[in-house]
Parts: sequence; structure tokens; C-alpha cells
Amino acid sequence: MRLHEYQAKGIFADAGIPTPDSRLATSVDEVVDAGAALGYPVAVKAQVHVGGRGKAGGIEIATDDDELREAADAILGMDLKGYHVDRVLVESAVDFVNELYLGVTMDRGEGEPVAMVSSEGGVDIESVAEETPEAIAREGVDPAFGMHPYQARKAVYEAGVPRDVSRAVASVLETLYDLWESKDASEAEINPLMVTDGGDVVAADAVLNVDDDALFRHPDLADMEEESYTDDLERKAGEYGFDYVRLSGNVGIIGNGAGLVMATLDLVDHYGGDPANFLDIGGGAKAERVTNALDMVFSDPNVDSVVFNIFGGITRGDEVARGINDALSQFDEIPKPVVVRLAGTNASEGMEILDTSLVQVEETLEDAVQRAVANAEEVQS
Amino acid sequence: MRLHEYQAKGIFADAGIPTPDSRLATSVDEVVDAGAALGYPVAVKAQVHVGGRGKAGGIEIATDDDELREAADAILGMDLKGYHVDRVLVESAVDFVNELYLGVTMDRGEGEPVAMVSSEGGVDIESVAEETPEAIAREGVDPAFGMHPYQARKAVYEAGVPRDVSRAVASVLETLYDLWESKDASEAEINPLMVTDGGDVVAADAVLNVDDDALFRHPDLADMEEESYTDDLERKAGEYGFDYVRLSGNVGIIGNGAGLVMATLDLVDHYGGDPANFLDIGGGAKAERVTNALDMVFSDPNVDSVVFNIFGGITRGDEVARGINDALSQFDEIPKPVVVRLAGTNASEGMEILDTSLVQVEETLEDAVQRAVANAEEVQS
Amino acid sequence: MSVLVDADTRVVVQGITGGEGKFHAEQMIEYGTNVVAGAVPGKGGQEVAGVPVYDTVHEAVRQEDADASVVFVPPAFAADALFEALDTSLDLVVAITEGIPTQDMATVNRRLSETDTHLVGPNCPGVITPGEAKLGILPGNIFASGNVGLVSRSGTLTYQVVDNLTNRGIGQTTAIGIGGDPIIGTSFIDALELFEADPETEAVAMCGEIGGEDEEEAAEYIATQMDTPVAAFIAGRTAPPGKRMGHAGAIVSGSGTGTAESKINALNDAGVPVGDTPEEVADHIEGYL
Amino acid sequence: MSVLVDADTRVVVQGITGGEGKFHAEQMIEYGTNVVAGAVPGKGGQEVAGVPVYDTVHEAVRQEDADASVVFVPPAFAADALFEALDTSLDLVVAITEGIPTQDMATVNRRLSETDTHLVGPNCPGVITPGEAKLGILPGNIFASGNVGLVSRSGTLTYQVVDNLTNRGIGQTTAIGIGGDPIIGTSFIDALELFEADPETEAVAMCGEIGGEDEEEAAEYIATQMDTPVAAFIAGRTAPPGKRMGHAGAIVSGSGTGTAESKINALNDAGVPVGDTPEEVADHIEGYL
Repeated sequence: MRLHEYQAKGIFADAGIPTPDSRLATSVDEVVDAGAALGYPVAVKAQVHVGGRGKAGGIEIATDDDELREAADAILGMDLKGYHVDRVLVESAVDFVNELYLGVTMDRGEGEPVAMVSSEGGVDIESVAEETPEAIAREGVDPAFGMHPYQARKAVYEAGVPRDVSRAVASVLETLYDLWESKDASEAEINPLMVTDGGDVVAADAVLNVDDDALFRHPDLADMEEESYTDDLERKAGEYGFDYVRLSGNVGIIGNGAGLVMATLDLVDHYGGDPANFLDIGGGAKAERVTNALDMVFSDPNVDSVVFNIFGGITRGDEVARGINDALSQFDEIPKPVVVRLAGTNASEGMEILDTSLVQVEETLEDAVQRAVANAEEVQS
Repeated sequence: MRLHEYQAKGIFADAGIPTPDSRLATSVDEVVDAGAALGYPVAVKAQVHVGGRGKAGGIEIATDDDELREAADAILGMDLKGYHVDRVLVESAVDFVNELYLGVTMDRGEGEPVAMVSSEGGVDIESVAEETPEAIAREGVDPAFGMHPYQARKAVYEAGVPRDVSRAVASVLETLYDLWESKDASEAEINPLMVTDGGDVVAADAVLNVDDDALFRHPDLADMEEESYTDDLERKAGEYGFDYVRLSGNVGIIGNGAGLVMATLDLVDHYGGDPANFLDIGGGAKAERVTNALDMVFSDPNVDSVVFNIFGGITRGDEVARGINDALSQFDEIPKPVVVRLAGTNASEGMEILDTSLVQVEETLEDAVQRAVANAEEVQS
Repeated sequence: MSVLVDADTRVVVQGITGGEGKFHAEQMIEYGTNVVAGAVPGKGGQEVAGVPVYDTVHEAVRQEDADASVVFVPPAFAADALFEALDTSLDLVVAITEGIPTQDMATVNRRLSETDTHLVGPNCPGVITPGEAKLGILPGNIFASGNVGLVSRSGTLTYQVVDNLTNRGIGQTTAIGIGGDPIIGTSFIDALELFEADPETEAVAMCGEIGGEDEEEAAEYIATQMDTPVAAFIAGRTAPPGKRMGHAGAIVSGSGTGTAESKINALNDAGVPVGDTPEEVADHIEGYL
Repeated sequence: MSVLVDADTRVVVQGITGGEGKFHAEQMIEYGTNVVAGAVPGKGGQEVAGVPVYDTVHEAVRQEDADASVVFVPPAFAADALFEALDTSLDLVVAITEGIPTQDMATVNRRLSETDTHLVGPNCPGVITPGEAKLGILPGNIFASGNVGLVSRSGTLTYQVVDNLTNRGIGQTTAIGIGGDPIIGTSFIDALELFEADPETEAVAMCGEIGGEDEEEAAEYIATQMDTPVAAFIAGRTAPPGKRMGHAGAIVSGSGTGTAESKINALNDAGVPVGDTPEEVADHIEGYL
């Protein structure tokens, strides 16, 4: 789960990390009021879960009321890479002499947390990592002991942070690590951490992405979750609790287990088709979930053909078959041809139950995918 | 530093460990008021840092006002193994069906914390440990990970705690461990943890001894420190910041470093003398500390002779010598004969400075101790 | 022979009194697995699926001489259950639980690195030695005894590949579902090492997927230290790049890693054929035998 | 030869800009110790006692190839300094600091157990190889080069025993003050092992004191695994039993252990004579040579 910038900044500020004065606003008038209260110049920043907001027009600087109103007009309500901007953060612009980068994440390869500091912040830090990796100091953290204070200092000194702020930056990094750990974050980031003329440091942006699996122990964070998809299908998937990604093709795909669904997509592609979506109904899927899954792919106007691929471990083939029958018998006419392939636990029982007047049945994955691709081609032709 | 029972209980209760209703009282009237408020029967418990309070008459049960007044009269103001009782805890007596023992301490041999549970609480647990060690379940804790919940459960099950309270007892043990760790305790103990008829558990006593070296990060605990010595010399040692123990002999001993002072005591004994005290002036001792140390041993009426044994590492012999000269030149007559032995850093400079009209000087430890023992014998004869 | 588990493996089921735990304990026993006990705090003295339940893993080991556990404990308590299993010095711990917080697993794996225990998973279907024992939730009926080792990050995809093998008469020594979580106990390399050391395993099928660098590291291992032939399947060739807001993860992993292309190239460079379909993987394996 | 330190040991002083750190760095250098750097956060670029100061131990190692450190950092920051030293993989870390919280030291020692570093102390006078190097606060002038190893829990008592030896012309290979805290890095056994392995050490003097069971364990080691003869002194025969309120510590250590009597008996049983006076220890040592 990704927190919005304003939410993450609130948490950072509560933990003692300096942040600019700011106000959240949801209307143009609120934005202008905020500007007047904060004093110019201010930045107006779209609060959406999108990288590269600035380049996409989601961040503007305003030096007076008119500019601010114009910026608010432009940003509020815009569609930013598929997300609807319904709120902006209005924030005092910070005069800086240096921009640093601080980040904490899990180093999956090492199986341990890593803290990172760069004196080349404020830019595309991934490019820095690629082109001049030595410009980013990394400090692996032993999860049994947590980050020692000396490690924060070491990373700061190795990154060549200006000496007059090294102590302040180390302190921010310690706090950032503590937040990363205590909030069960996957990533905690400040880019840039601005260094002012006066030798102060200010977090001008804030990222806090939280491990979904740990939300059960952070009800306060879970409550912050708000998606603002412009895509109806993705919102629907959220409601149904499916792992769903919409793609550009016309073969709808339903399966159980991320690996198997991915493999099904790959096979659609392999046999010359074009996947319309990724939809994992998960393990032990009951009839209702099957119905919901069919509802989703049928709702997608791009979908011309559907392949339903279930390999039962926990999931039982007979249960899935009943779900498919139930879902499809509601239609006078099946909206899109559905190929079903059941294997594993109770697969043969399932195959027997399946109503072949509603669906096409195939025994192998390869056959099922090929038939669905053929169905889609038929519709298109 | 040892907290009083009432202080430890307050901390335990704040952390969620069930404790009996109680009130602190410093006068007989307060005690009786407390009894009336709590309802009978109540226990009156002397708040002093002494083991075996009960046997020594420091705990009484009262079932009505008269008994309570009598108990308060007896306990308040009493001298309990050298401590003056100036406050008592008045506490609702708990009806119990079982008494358990819970404890957490540092296992010095293993270099790790250990949590302990016994279903034979309420008695002299050290005797239990000696006679039936298997009656105490011990669970070593990895300091890198802290105590896992399963360890608390395991200790409780292994100790044979009644099954209906095993969950509650494990929960108390987890809290006790957390307190031990978060308060930098050396020992945290509940003996007994009473099990009531209704299946509740109640901490009927509470021990929380805190690592003196960690008090700097627990100012709230440091503020709780209150000694109530009846011994003036021990109080004075506390004021001077000396490591001091009063003994029964007549040879006063001053030295630097616990090992060397202990060795000096041993030598006094070895040469037929009887040590009057242990007094370690510590490393790098300045002139003022030397003066204070001499003041202490001279103040002890039992002391007939003094040996001053300094081996300088950080401590400089010339500084010590000046301190001795200063301290002794204040007297018209030196109250007790003082033998001085200086060695190590600047020892020869120190020997030259020493005023031999005030002190006797010896080159070796053995000679110094023998002379001090002889001086003491002379006084006695 | 086999790796990790066989008919002698004495299994304790952690969380046996829960719905899933009970169901799969019964399934495991039905398959012939030597399930000797369950372990659930507070449930000691009960009997579930025909085996005694103990309050602690320690007690299950003391009373029943268990040497392996399967963990069905819910995510919030799973790390504690894994520490209990590791600290009891079992030979093998199979963690089925899905949804264990990543930081919990980092701590568990830190402890694991100090022990001799094999941890498989979490979020995995388990381990099966066909005809001898299964520890986990794999559908036993699709497996057959034979000479191919199988290791996979995915659950149902594993079943698919196994099905392709079994259907053409190719049995398995042992199949290991290592799980797809960011931090897992047994990596591809760990599993490949086990198969390489097993004289009966004549070929290995490995199923990877996008994300992480485990497959790339496995390719390096196969190229330099492994004689047993390997064929692979990599899921996710057509998967779109995920949407991210933070960059820290990308800095650590580096760009261009973790893609299907990077994995397939690494495996091909190591002489490992990567099938376009599960059937093709079975073709390669058949060619090895 | 010698143990732990010699003229080639390259020393970084952690906390060199503090009063004690600076004074003893100067003393160490005056003694001939190869002090190559100091390490104090925020003080990088300064020069103290004639050596460059770095912000981190890591940098001191990188720039000056240090392989040992002496720690004069105040108690509140000492554990962090020790972790820094351990994580930088120094061969030897000598912790002089007195008053480090016991729980901090338990955590440090947990990390220590995973490294190849020798940690001496804390709350110790240090280590000296006479004529070559001293790391710590020991008064160099009382030591002389020779063939007796010395290990002691006490500071000034060490000096006393050394003085008795030196005064009769008996020099030392190395003297190790292991410190008297409840949790220390180098135990008696660790030090005795080093001396046992050192061909030049012909006899060992050990100074123990009441409390703990380190001396008893050392006696067992001497009896079963040590050829080099040992003579001992145990301080605290006449010490009164401490006043305690809690019992947990006593349960763990057991009653009757940690007393001078228990230690002396254990040592005597192991064939180690225990002197009634420091002079008697010197007598025994002289007899061995």
C-alpha cells in the first residue's frame, strides 16, 4: 500500500523529520486560501500514486494568487497517468543549496534492510544508481540488531554529504529507518532532502509504501488507503479482492495462482493472441468468486474471448465448475465464448459437471489457450 | 538500584500486570484510612530493601481496624536489618489457590537473558532452585531477537502451570520480560504470582532492580532512588560516591580498584588483622576524594588503624600524596595511625611528597598491611 | 532416494487445529506421510486427524521424535511459529502460510542462517517425495515416483509442469515449491544443490517467474557447479512492468534485472533450455532421460 | 612472541578527541605503540596526538590499515562504538570504557560471537606486550619483557601482581586485563588459550576475584587442556556476601558458586596453586621458570 505524499509527510513530521509548511486542498478556492496563509512562493502538488508527477504536469510553482489559481485549475481534476487528481498539497517552496536522497528498503537479494544516502538527490535517482552507483552510499542492516547509529553516520559520510549538515542528515536517516521498521514499510524515501542556506535540512518529498501483509498491525495506516482509479474495472477488481491488471488485448484470462495466470498470458501471446488482462482468483476459490471473475472479464468491452484455466490444489474442480455453470446460466446468451480447462483436485468431477452448452472444454492448457485465441480471432474477423 | 515494592508494582500495573489494590502510607492513621478504603483483610508491608521481610516482622495481615492499627504501630519506624521503615504498603489480601514464581535476569554465564517460571512460588525460591531445580522452567533468550511469545508459553507449559491460567501467565511473563528489557533491569521478579479461585492471576509482590550503569537513560527511575540507611557511614559513602561496605573489624582500608581493595582486605585478614571496611576511591582519584575517604574511615569509631593502598594507573601517586597531606594537616593530632603505600604512576614523586610526620610509609603491599595490623594491635593492647 | 523428505520423515503440523491445518493434515496422512503430532498452544492433550496435539513443538519433538514441521499458522503468528520450529532444531520446516510480513521473514531468515534447518517457503505449496511423503498442500495424485527433481516459485504452475511430466510417464524424486515471497528460506540454488547431491535425480525442472534475481543466480550456479541437466520455464514474459512510486527498491535491484528476458538469457547462457510452454519443458526433460 | 598485540599492531583510538582518549593515546604512542589513527564522528580531518582523526572506524581502516582499536567512548555511546569496531572486522578491540549497561554488552557479545574479532573488556585496563605495544591505560613502566603471561579481571590488582613479578626480574610476554564486568568479551579461558598456544609463554599468572564462575570454568580448562603451568590469586576471600532483594540471579548462578572458596578449591583441584599474597603468586611463577 502506497501512502500519498501528504500522508507520508504527516507521519515523517510527527516523527521529527523537518518538512515544509503545507496544507491539503481539494478545491481551487482552498488552494488559493492555503497559498495566502503559507506565503508565496508555494508548490501545488497532485496527490496521486504516480511516479514522475512533475514531468507529467502534476506539480507547479506559484508566486502569487493568479498563478496559484491557474495552477490549481490545471491540476485539480486532471487525469494523471490513469489517476484522477482530487486533492493537492499546497506547500511552502524551500530555498535550497543542495538536494540529497535518503531511502530505506528491503534488499531482497541479501534478505536484509538497506539504508541509502546520496548527495545527488532531487533528480531521477534510478539514473544516478545506474550511471554513477558510487554516488549512492548503501548500508546493509542486520535485521537482528536494527540500524546502529554508527551506520547512519557512516552512510552519510560515505555519501559525501556536506559536513555542516552530516549530523542532521544522519539523524533524519535514523528516524527514517525507525519509521520504515515500525510502520512495516517496504520503502521509505525522501527525495529530495533539501539543504538550505542556513544549514537546515527539509524533506521536500516523502514516500512511505507499506507492506500489505503487515497492515493488520497498522489499522491507522490501513485506514489511509484510498484509491482513485479512473479505470472502473480496476476499481471493481479492488472491490472483489482480485489481483487484476488490465492490458491492451482481447483475450480475457482467468486462472488461479499468479504463476499459472502469468504462464497463461505468456501462452496466449505465444499462440499469437493478445491478453486483455491478468486475473488471479486465488487459492480455494469458491463459486461466488468464479461468478465475480466472469463478471469482470465480461464487463471489459475489449474482451472478445475468455480462457478459464484452473489447476486445483486447494481449489476444487467441481466447485469451480459449479461456479462457472451458475454464472453463465444467468445469461440468455453467453456474451463471449469461454474455454474452460480444469486440472488437479476433483478435475474430472468438474469436467463432468461443466455444462458444455455454455462453455467449451479442453483437457490441456495448450489446447485451451489455442482455442481461446482462435475464438478471439473469429470475433475480430 | 533496587526499587521499592510499591514502586515496582506501580510500574508493573502500568504495563498491564494485575496487582492487588493498594495504598502507600507513612503514618498509622494513613494506614488505618487505607484499610478502611480497601476493605479487610489487608496486608501491611514494610517498604525497605531487605530480603525475608515477612520472617523479620515486616509484613502483617489485619482483618479489622484494631489489628491494622497494631500492625502499623509495630512496623512503621521499626529497624529492619539495618533499614529504617518509614513507609508501608497497605494492600488488599488476595485469596489464592496457587502461588507461582516468575523471574527474568541476566544469565552471566551464558551472556544472555533468562526467563524463569515455577509453579512452586510463594516460598524461598532459592531453596526450590537448589533442591528441585526441575521445578523451575528456564528459557534462555537470544538478546538479538528478544523473547519470542512461544518462549513465554513454553516456559509456562514446562513449569506445569495450571492449564486454565497458562495463557494469562504467559502474557504476564511476556510483559515482565519487556519491562526487564525496556527498564534496563538486572532482575524483574514476581513471587508470588497468585492464582485465584476464579482463574485470575495477581502479582502479590514485585521486584525490579535496575542496572545502575543504565540509569542515565531512565531519569524517571533514577528519581525513585531513596535509601533509608540507619547507618550514617553508609549514607555518607553514598553522598561521597564511594563504593563502601562497613565490616566488623578495626583496620580501616582505603584503596583504588575493587580487586586491589579486596586483596588488601584479604591480606589484613591473612596477617591476623580484622578489616573495618571496604572503601574503593576509584580510578583517577583526585585530592578531594582522598580527603573524603580519610574522613570516612576516621569517622568510624571502630577503626583503630588505617592502611592506604594506591597502585596508580590512571591515578597519580603525587596527586594522592598531596591529598593525604592536605587531609591530615587539618588535624592537630592524627586521630588514627595511617600507613601509606604508593606504587605505579608517579609513585616515587608521591613518596617524596608524603609528609612522614603525618603518615607511615611502606614500599610493599605486604609491609604496609603488616604495619597497619600491628598498629591496630597496639591500640587494642 | 529423494531430498528433504521421505517415508521416515516424522512430521509435526503446527496449527493442526485450524481449518486448513486439519484438512491438510488429513490429506498428508492419507497420502502416507508419517504425521506424528500437531502443535498448537493451549490445545495440548487433544487429538486431531488421529494424532496427538502438544502445546509446543518442543514437546512434540520430545514425545514423538518429530524431525520436520509443516506450518499452517495464520500470518500474524507465523513468524513466532517459525522461530519456535527453528529453535527446536528440526531438520525441515515447511511454511505454507501466505501473507507473512516481509520484515518478519527477514528476521526469521536471519535466525535461519545460524541453524542447520532447511526452511521451505513461506507462501509455498510444500514438498513432496511421490509415494513416500508430502508436507504441504500439493495435490498428491498428480505426482509419480521417478527421477526428475522439480523446484518452483509458483504453486499452481508447479502442478501444471508436474502434470505434463507425469502424463508422459516421467516421475519425480522430489518436488519443492519454494514459494514466491520476496524473502524465502530455500532459494533455487539451495534446492538445486540438494538435487545435484542426490544420485537418483537425473534431471531437474525449474519454474521461475519475473521479479528478484534468484533465477539469474541459479543460472550461475548451474553453469559452474552442477552436472545434473536442468530445463526451465519462466512465467511473466508478457507481464507489464509494475507501477511503483518509490525508487529505493529499484536502486537496490538495479534496472533490467528481474525481467523474464534477463532470466531467460541468463539460463540460456548457462546451457539451460527454457520452454515456451510447459509441454516444451517436459520435452527437454524427456530428452535428458 | 606475544599474544593479541605486538609492535606491528596498527591501532585506531575510538574517542581520541575526549580527555581520556587523548591522554592515553599520547601515553600509548610514547610507549611505542603503533597508533595510526583516531576515530570520532564529526571530527574527521583533525589531528590529535599526532595522528589523523577519521569520522568512522571504516575510514580509519581504509586509510591507515588499522587492525585493532582501543575504545574510550563514554558509556552511553560505547555499544555503538563496539558494534562499529566489530562490523569493521578488526582483529582486536580493547574496550576501556567503564559503566556500559549490561544489556548493551549482552547484545554486543551476541554480535561478537559471530565474528573473528577478539574483544577485550569492557571496563578493563587493556592489553600490553612489554616493549612492543600497549592498548589501554596500563602504566607501561611497571612491565618488563619476558616469558610470563598474565590475565586478570582487576585493574590495579593486575599492576600489583605485575610489579611483584617485574621486581624480581620476571618479565611478561603479554598482560591482558579482561575486566570485571558481568559480561566481557574475553574470558579467562579465551586468554589462557592464547597463552597456551604461544610458545614463548612459559607460565601464566591469573588474578581472579569473587563473583561469576569464570575462574571455575578456567580451572576445568587448565586441568584438561593446558600444559603451561598457571599460578593464581583470588581476591575477595574476606568480602561479605552482597545484599540482594531479587532471587533470580541467585537461581541462575546457583548457591555456593562465585565465592572465593569455590574458586580456590576449583583451581587447587586443577593443580593450580593460589597464593595468599601477590608475593606468593610470584613465588610460584618463579618456581615454574
